[in-house]
Amino acid sequence: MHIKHLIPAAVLWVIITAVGELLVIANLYPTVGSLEADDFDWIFRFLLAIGVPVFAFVIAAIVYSMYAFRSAKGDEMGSTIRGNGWFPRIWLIVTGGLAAFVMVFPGLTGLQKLQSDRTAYGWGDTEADVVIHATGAQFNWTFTFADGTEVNIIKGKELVLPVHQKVRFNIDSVDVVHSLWIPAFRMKIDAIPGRTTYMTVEPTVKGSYAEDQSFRVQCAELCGLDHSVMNFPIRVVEKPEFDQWLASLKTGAK
Amino acid sequence: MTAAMQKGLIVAVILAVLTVAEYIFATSVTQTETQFIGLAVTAIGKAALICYYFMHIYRLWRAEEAH
Amino acid sequence: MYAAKSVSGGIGLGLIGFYLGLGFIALLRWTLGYPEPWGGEINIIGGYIFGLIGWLMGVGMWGIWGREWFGQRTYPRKAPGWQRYFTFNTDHKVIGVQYTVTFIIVFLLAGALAMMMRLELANSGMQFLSHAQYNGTMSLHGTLMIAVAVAAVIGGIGNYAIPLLIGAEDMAFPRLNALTFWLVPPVAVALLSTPFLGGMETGWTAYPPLSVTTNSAQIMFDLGIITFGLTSILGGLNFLVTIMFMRAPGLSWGRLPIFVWAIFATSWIALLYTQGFAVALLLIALDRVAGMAFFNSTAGGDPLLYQHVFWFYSHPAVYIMVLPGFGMALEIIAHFSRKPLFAYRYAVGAFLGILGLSGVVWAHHMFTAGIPNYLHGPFLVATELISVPTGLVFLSALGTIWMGKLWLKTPMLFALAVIFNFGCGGVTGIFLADVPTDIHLQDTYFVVAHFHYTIVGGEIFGLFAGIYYYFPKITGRMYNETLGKLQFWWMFIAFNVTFFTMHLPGVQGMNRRIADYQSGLDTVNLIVSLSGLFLGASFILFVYNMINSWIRGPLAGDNPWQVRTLEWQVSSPPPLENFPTPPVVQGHPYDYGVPGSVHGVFPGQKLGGVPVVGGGGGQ
Amino acid sequence: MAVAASAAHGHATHNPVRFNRLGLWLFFFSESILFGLLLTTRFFLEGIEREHVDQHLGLAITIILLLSSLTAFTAETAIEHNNQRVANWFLMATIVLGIIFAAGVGFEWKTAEFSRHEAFGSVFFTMTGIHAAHVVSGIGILFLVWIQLKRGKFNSKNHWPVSGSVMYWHFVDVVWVFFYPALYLVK
Repeated sequence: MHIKHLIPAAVLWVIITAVGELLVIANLYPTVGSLEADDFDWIFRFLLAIGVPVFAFVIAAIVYSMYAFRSAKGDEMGSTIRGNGWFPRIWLIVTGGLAAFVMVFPGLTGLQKLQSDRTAYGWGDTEADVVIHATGAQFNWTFTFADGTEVNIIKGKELVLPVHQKVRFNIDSVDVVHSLWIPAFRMKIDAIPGRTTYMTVEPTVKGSYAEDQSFRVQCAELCGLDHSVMNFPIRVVEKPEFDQWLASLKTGAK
Repeated sequence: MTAAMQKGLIVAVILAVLTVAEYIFATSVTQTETQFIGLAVTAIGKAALICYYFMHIYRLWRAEEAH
Repeated sequence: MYAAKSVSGGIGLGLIGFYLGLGFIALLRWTLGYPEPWGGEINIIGGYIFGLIGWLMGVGMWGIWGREWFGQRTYPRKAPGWQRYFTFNTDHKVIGVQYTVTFIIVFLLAGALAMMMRLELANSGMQFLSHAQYNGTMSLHGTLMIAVAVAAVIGGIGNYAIPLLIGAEDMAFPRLNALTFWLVPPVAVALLSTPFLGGMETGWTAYPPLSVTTNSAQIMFDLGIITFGLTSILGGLNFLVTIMFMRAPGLSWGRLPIFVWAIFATSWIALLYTQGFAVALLLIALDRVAGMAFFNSTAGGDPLLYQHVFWFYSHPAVYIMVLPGFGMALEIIAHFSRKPLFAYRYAVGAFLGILGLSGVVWAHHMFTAGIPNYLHGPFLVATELISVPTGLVFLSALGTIWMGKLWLKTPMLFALAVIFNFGCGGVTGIFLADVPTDIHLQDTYFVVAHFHYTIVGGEIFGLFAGIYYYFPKITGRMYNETLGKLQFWWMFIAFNVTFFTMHLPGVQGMNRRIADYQSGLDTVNLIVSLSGLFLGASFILFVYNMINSWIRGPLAGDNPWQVRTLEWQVSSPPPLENFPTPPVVQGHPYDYGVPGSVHGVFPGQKLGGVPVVGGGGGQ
Repeated sequence: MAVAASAAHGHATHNPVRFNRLGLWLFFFSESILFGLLLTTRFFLEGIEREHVDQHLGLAITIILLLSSLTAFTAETAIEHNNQRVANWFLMATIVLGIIFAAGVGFEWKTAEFSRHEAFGSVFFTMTGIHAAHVVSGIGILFLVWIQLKRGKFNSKNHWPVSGSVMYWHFVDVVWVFFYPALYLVK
């Protein structure tokens, strides 16, 4: 009796899953600007590939039941299965297994990769080629390089980063909580008054805000009046060009 | 003075002794972890005494009241 | 005019109390030698507290309750007809209707704010709101909607249905119940006053230090929400005592309707965790008013303290919102499938499991907030664990409709939509629970889409299911089925187009709570805005259908859905103390199609010498 | 179905005192989260450190609050045994001891060596302040009950208001059992 319904419902499930999995293939993402962005896109697609059949199962069960088990009058009785037998246990094992799998595989393993220091506050390696101190304030960012060169909305007007170099941002804030987010790099961490957070990224492609809006530092934590325009353009260039830019900024200051 | 009142008095004396012991313990022990754990355990013990003897928590699962 | 007396008394005494409090604090400050005793938020706090007390006393609490504390006789006001909805009434059915109608109004108001936001966001650049106005609109929308989501189902449908479902004559503490409702209007006044004080800047999360340095709208938000927390706690307490002690004879825990279980679990969460929000906002108020240093990092405070305390409440609050929605959906699905609720014990276990886990997952809202790295792992694991009990709710719902006889009336459609929407919200939750993806998605429109799927999709759809389901019981009249179904499909399609599309700008780099965004996101935002406005329009149909049917709808009869539970065995609307003769429960509420099964009987009641047997459901 | 006058049917199993007692305990559970979070705040910000406080004053007010719990207990026991005279005196003693405790906290505030504009001061004043607010409300409730007790409203059969307010008083004492070591003794 179940079989008669199980097969068409399963077919429906497969069809909806197949359509849904198109989302996995589709390119929904902004420019892949860093190694971390590569990881993010991959994990996002992986979770999408797992999530789509789950949601498709719910859709298929509801849609099929609404079609096959509908009743126009209200006085017909359904079957009297109570579901206290083996099926809930199987369900528990399957959902539990799925949860445990997702927990371990992209979750904890991904976390392992992101955190090199268990007691610090931040993402990525603690060692880096370029170290930048980023300070959030209402409503602008200031970036200070290791040699003391400052970049902000008046001076420099854009943040230039070297490609294929590890860049570490040490982040804090002078007033309220901000969040330093670079969509092209898929990385973000809050800027909090009183403690220094950090994130290390490695840009992999050249690009600039003028051509691609995902190359920007964006404040992602509501920080007051002009929160939505608290962003800062980024340009990723080759290392020699970066050195040149940094030097020019220095001479410009003198 | 009834037996119930006597019981309350005894509990209060125990609590007072514990409080003074707590005070002496805290001012004499210098190792902070030991001190913290000792204080926490004493506090939980005192709270349990008050909940049971003064606040009659057992009456929650006793259907009818005993006067 | 009882209603006019109540309302004008409340407003009058409230205003008097407000100015009294204002002056009292000013006097106090003056005698203590402070400069400018008038200015300052401390005066507002004093005024609010005195005004609140004045309002409650004026609205009828003094005569019905207060006199008793001073050893005097009380004078209950027994208002007739429609007027009882405007007085301090202790009947749970009246309070349920008061809650439902109030929160539908708040919902529509907050929805109108959302329409304003979508108009502003239809295109990049600033349209017609300033940055400050946008922040105020967005914060107010969030706060009001959170209030609706926390209280509408449990306060409205829960108050109306729980005593009926368990065969009790009222709630355990009827006067406390009335108090919880009459605390709500001052909350609305406090929150709606914020635009006149400069508008909130902080969103409903109110993160310090911004919430400490921002304008005085914040203090009204604090006061309003602390009051609201009080109603939530007292309401939860009342439900717990009612469900534990007032079940009809024979209604064992194993026979409890699933909606009652959902409210039971929700009430525990509301009772225990709501204090977290109160503490968080209290600390903010103290930082603002008394210059304390909880969140001032230069004086030894820590802004992250707030986030921990706040999310310690606000994550469990998510379950205060969705569990009643789940309960309502499962209840309706079982009745309208004409089939026993599939895996009843597992569904109960799911609610209790969520209750148990709700308190240990809060820091997943703070994955990118700069918490120490060793906290991420445990909270990731705990968060993923929640998907297991949630999965059992799906098991129960899907198992129930399988091989049933689905009677696809409007409540059933809404109940199925709860399961559908939460399916999407649950799956997108995994992306946010896994730290590697959450780093990018945190604070983007992906999160906005996710929580609208879970809360609007899971709870507001459940609220509508409940309203349509109980409409004939509450009013005695039937709503217009065609309009109901039309509204369902309209709302369902518009909702899904709006919020499914909204995931996309999130992934592509649109952060939330912004008045303006990058021009590259124009197209997708226009789609979201248009369909959002379309969604907003669907509620006009709902309001029309409800008002029209309440006045002119055909009589519904006692049990139009042919349902077995106790509330449908009495007249529509039910009499004052619900059951003319007390019911006795003899079987499971969902045993549809089981030969010879009954749920409740009314032994004391004789019609022609034969005991009337309730719950023949469908015969 | 006719709307029968239903006051008569009543539910025999409903015992209002039992309802009230459970409700009050649930309220205590909720309140313990409030106080628990304040304690957490204290340890989150300050670890197990503290600044200098007046130890003798702390011990003195702790003993006074404990003593008031004993008098409250005695008053409740007395009214359970229908002894209104003893209940009256001991309830009054409780109120007086409560006022002394509140005054002690006020004195502590006045003489404190730290300011509220720094973290330990914030924690100290908030915790003692919230607790003192509960003490003051407890005094108010006990006072209302005491007035009615003097008028002879309560006896061994009907004494819930006494029991309930005394339970509340004990709860305030339980909170202090945790606050005292956290604020005064921990170092």
